[in-house]
Amino acid sequence: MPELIAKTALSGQSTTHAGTTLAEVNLGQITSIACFPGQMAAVSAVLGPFPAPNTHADGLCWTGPDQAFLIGRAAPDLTGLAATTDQTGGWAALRLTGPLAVDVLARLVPLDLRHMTEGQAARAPLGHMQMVLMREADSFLILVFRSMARTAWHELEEAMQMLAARKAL
Amino acid sequence: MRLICPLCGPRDRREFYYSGSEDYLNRPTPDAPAEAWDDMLHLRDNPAGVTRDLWYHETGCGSWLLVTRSTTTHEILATERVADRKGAGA
Amino acid sequence: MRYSGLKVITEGLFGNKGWTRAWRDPAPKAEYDAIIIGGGGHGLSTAYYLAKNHGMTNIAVLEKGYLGSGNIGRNTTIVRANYFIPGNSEFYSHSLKLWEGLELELNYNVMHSQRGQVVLFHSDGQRDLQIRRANAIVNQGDDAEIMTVDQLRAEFPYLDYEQTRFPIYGGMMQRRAGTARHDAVAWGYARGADQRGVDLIQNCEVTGIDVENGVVRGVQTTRGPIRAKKVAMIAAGRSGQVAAMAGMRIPVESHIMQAFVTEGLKPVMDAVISYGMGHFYISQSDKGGLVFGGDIDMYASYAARGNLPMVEHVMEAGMTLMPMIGRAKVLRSWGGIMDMTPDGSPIIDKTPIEGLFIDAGWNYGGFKAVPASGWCMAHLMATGQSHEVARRFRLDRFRTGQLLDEEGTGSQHNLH
Amino acid sequence: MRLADKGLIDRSKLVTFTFDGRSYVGFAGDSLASALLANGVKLMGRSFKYHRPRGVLTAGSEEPNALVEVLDDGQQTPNTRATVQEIHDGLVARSQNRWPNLRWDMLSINDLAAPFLSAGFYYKTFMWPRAFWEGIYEPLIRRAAGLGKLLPKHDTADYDRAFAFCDLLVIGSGPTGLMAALTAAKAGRDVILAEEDHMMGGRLLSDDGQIGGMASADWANATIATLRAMPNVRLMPRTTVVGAYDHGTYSALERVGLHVAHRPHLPRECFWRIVAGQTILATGALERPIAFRNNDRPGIMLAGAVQTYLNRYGVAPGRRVTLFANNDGARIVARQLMAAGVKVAAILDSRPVASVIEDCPVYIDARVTDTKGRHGLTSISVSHAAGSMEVETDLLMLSGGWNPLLHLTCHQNGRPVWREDIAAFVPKPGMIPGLTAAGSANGVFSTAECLAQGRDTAAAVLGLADLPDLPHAEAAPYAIQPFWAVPGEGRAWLDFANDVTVKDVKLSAQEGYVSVEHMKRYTTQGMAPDQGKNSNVGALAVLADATGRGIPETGTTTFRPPYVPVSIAAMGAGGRGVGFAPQRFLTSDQASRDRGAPMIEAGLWYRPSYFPKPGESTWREACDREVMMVRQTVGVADVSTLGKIDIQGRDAARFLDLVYTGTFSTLPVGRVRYGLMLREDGLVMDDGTTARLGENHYLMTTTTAAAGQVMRHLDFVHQAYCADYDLRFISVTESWAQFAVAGPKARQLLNSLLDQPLGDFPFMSCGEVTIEGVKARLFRISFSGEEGYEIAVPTPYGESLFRDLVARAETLGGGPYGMEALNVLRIEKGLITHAEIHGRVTAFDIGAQKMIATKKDCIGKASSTRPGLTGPEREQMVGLRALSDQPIGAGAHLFTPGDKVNRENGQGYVTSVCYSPTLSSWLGLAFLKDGRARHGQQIRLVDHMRKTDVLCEVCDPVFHDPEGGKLRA
Repeated sequence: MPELIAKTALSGQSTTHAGTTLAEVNLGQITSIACFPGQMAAVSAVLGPFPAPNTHADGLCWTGPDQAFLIGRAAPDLTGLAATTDQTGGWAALRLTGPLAVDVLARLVPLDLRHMTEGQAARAPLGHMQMVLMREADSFLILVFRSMARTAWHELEEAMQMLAARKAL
Repeated sequence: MRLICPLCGPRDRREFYYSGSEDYLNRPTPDAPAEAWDDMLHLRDNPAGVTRDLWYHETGCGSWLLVTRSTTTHEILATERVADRKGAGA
Repeated sequence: MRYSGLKVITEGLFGNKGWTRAWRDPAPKAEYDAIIIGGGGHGLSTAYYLAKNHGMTNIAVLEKGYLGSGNIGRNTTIVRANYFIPGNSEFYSHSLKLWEGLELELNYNVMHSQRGQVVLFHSDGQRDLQIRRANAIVNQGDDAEIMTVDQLRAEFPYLDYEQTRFPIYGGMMQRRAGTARHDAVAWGYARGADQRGVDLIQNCEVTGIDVENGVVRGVQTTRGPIRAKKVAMIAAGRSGQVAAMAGMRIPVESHIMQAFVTEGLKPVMDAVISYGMGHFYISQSDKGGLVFGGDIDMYASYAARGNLPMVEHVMEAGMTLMPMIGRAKVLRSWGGIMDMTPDGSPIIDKTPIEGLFIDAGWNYGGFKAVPASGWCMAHLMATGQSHEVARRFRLDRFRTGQLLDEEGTGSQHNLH
Repeated sequence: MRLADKGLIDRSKLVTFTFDGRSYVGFAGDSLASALLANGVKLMGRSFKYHRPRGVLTAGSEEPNALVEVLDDGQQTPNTRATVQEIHDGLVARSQNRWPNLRWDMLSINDLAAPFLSAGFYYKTFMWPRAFWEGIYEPLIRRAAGLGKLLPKHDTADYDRAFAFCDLLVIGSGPTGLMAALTAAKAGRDVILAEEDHMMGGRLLSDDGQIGGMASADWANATIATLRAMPNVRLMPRTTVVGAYDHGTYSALERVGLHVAHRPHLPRECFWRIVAGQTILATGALERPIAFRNNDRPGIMLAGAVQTYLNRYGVAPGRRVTLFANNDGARIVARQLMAAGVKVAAILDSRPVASVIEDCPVYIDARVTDTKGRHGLTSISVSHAAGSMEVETDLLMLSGGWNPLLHLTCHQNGRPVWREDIAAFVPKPGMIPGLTAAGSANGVFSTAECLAQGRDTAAAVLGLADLPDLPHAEAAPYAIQPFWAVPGEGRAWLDFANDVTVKDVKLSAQEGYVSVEHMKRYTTQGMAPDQGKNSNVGALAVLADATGRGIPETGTTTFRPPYVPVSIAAMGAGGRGVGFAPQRFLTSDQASRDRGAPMIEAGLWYRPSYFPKPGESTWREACDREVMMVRQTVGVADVSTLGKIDIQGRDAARFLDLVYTGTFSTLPVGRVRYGLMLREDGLVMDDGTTARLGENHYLMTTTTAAAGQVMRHLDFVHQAYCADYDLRFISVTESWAQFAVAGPKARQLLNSLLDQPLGDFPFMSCGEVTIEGVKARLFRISFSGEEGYEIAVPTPYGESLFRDLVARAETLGGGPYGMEALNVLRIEKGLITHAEIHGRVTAFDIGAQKMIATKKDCIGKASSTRPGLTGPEREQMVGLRALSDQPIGAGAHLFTPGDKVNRENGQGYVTSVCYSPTLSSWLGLAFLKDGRARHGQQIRLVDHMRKTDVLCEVCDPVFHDPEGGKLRA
């Protein structure tokens, strides 16, 4: 019989430079919830409050017009209310924590992240890639397309190394 | 250059794909004469001044935007989501 | 006055006091046989060939600024004939032949330098397309060759053959392609036209086109009305506005294209090199600056200046293709206003208004076309018939579907 | 000569460096120029055209003469300003644009030939004979031209790029900038203060004045310390703001690691994109020289630069100094030199009326008429109100007044205005929205006025009421009388770097190049590395004079980005090597590499080309084997790169009917249909299959190449034309790993794998299956012409499933196949890719005109009926079968046998070819004029590049199993 083994994109690797850590994390199930026209209230009734644009809370992250990712739990039946699509394997999740985190992202993300607070989220590019960005209490959570995980990792780590070298000046 | 996405806020031009004049929004009926399609697809006012054109927030939220702006100063005068236009579904 | 090496020496010996004006500064007359709106490369070459080939000398070129103030002085100076769509092929072939005799024709050194241009390809599919292009060029009677990676390594050892994101599979070389000194082309044609009696009128902006019963009568300008039976709109970058004066809506959108030049460097790059996986093409000028460019900025604009995302894209492409240029410093960037047509090919045609002609829509390829554009436009204006190498550059081809889409990106403005 | 007790250098830190192979010692804080001057080195460069010996003219990034090459870590940086480069231990610099050495440069012979090398001489000669241009003239010119040398070697150093945001960007940290930053910072605003120099303070560091009762430099340091301590302030030294772009976006170059020896990971430079709510331009002003005969010798410097060397670096660049000026300010420098014990031989003031207060010879109405000293100034000739004289001097200081440093304000094509009272251009408000010039950049020159304008401008643009007090400072008026050029014989330099003289500008006017742009382009004035910073105003004053116009009517040329030259590597940071574009890897990537498959780029993806077996020496052997394997047993290929779009909603079917030529509303659940998508211009955009997973649920596939374009298109059609539809779609390309399983034994393989064996599952079916309980999707579709399936599992299981599928296939005599075999299989079957649908092709051309449903509208339908897009003149897709064993190639052109080979006779071209092991023949897909009517005819295929000329038979594009029996088996 076949033996199907699930693997994340980067095997959960992590790296630390100048006290700042980048690590691949496994967020469990990710489901895209896209409310059909006029159904957002009904969806919220089942799922909990649908996140406002550019925010995330309670495992629900806004990802576009009328659309959010449900992260870390199974999607309830929303037939007729929303299009639900399994996105679990489509993304690699990277967590960036530490004093250089904001400066690292300032290399790759054209947003002012210094004032991004816990609960805020953004759809924005990471270098040349698409990204879902979430601000957590002490870290940034970065979702990129799984196939591009190695590039994202490489570019983030390069930024960390350059900033560490600069700090050592 | 920065555009203002009604959903995401002010964003760098690099996040957007440009598509051109708002003429594309005025799709003729299937039986319209060739001139109507020529007008929509090819002929342009191409103003040196205020124009309205279409941008796609490609590395952002995926909204198509209708932007009112100046082609001479690049000033942005207004931005709305194409889907939010009156009659967008018609 | 005739220019020559001997003249340079004799003038040098006597303090360079004897050089005379390159062209006159005439006041506009009340009427001409023909008026050309636009004193750029195409307008000046049209005037030159009207006078030279067709004996029409009672003509005026009206320029709102100074001669050559448009894209003729804001480009990356590349001259080539490597088009493959019938309709384009023969036109650029004709243009290159005119380039090859241009110094002697104009008695002005435009520094046309046939240093070769190589277009790199980076996949089997791109190779097949370049071979198709090269075969078309040879069928047209021009030169093209496919270079292997080994041949490229020998001639361009500084390209990154190992680390680059999209490996180099080979290149399509046209040895007769090259560069020229852009301003000199405008000045050479201006001087030649002036010597044949053409009035070159600077600081004279056309503010209206007079049309009566579907026939053109002349123009209104900031220096008064001027009558003419024939009027040519040759104002790329402003074609839409000029055509609007005649009540026309034309298939042109104006876009910005940026280009860049570095500080002077000792010779390091001989041919023109074009990258196949991003927008980047580069050559070294005789002064030593690396001259390079990319794609249009991708938004309608008349602002003649660009923005950073395209700047960065061009620099990234340069770095992945030839990281040797990393330490060259960009001295200046500029933005030209491109007349973009839906299919990327130009327009040389009559208009529905009798006596009114249009030469427009040069996209990003106008510089190399300057000689043939003038040649064919002059032919059209003088004879009323399209020149055989420009007969497909029709104004109405989008409505009829007779497209000339060299890039295959589509015959809609938004697909370029 | 280094003076004791002066300067802001760290005398406790000796720094050793070399210039042109000689070792020198300077102090930490020195620039290369200051350290060389301190060591008595005056000759630092050669000019561009005449190769004149040159010394340093300025003390900043505008330096036109002292350009050197800096060597580091096996690389070299040409055209480095000695005035900007900080010295560090181990710094190696050398002069450039000279041969064999700086003192004896062969090309200085050009200087003797100068009468023949006047402006534009090259436009008038070198034309005969024609062939000599590329062969002889041009190579000579090129070798003589150019400045520094680029090594033909990859620059592998680190460069950085970053974004920054602020409420207020202050550019320049002199009195104006410091006061502006302080005002905004104290009001709690988010401030970035950018300074080009490595020390902040601007001219306050060179000044000898007092602010608030302390030395200017001390006040600057105290203010900077205050700012540094504030969390809402970012100080950015070594950062030059170089470009002003739209909507408050500025580009800036930070020199991060150029002042230390090479270190791993330390970027050399960082290219910043700063987005500022408001910006204050506090860049100060640049002093301008005066033109007179031989005014370009080493030892002739701007007065303000000498002040900087004196006060900032503690260097006296001469022992016997003269000053030639047209304003009061410059005379302070002479007084400071005297105070420092340096002999001032003469002050030469061009003004007929000027004060005489210095304790040295002062001449009014004076002119310098000539100079002597080849490698260093020795004496000058002077005429003045009372006569003429020779003055021995080794340092002549020039001051022709000051130009506000307004370059950034012109980056959006705005034109500055001329102010007669200060004989200079000043910015006009609003030239760049959100940018306001203040202080000397705005034409005010006293320290007190600068401090006030810095504060008040910050208050005005930010709307602040609570303002800090202004410290007391010098408020001397600026008295100047324009003086541009001393008339007379000989060459008087305007543009030092490009060797443009007064005569050149006059010649330009004489020849009718009277527009300032014509003059610039004809003479090359302003096109050198300093972009005319030292020469523009002087040159246009000379042009104005020559053409009888005023300076305002003559106008200026346009300043364009960047303000100072910026390395390509910095602007393109991250782009080198694979950084140019993201790399996309399949889940099967490692498994394919483990099997030795060469991976090739397919868009951003990497896909296996073929899977070599022992004994196979060419790709063709592997490819032929893989093709036959699929035809005879079973093959496995990763097809996850195809775009996959999940479409749901009650209006999903309507939507698909709009975007596809065919009808999808009639597709039964559990079935798949081929779809053709047009652009609105009627040409083919893409093709693919779409499966109906449920009543209101479809899964669309796109080609790998067009996945992004199709998503954008669908979003547009939805949002623009049917935003009210009950419809949602999202890309699931990355969510599923999908594998083709094709061949007569495909079903056998699948049945060994699936939890439930396949029942009735005809061609073009789809359904859900499970593997070990993992939900999977199965599609019976084929890109090979064999019985084919594609099985999709959630991406995390992709690698594991691929390895398993391949192992099972091998037990059945099959195995994996790569892109090469995939391509052969589809050509044999006459299936198209973007080689065929290359953007110029219609449904008619590919024989799919019947796929445009007649009973409904679709995108592109109306345009596809344009007369030029149909008819026998169109090139239509056909198959080609070679009539010999000779290989054929894509890109060949087609001719009717017997016709002459030329463009006019062209009948079409070949888009795809393969050697078909199935049919033991070379096959091609081609576009041929009226091709469908020519099946059975012979056509001549000519490929000049591959040197092939063969006959082929025109046939239907479907070579293999034309009835499709195998598909439905």
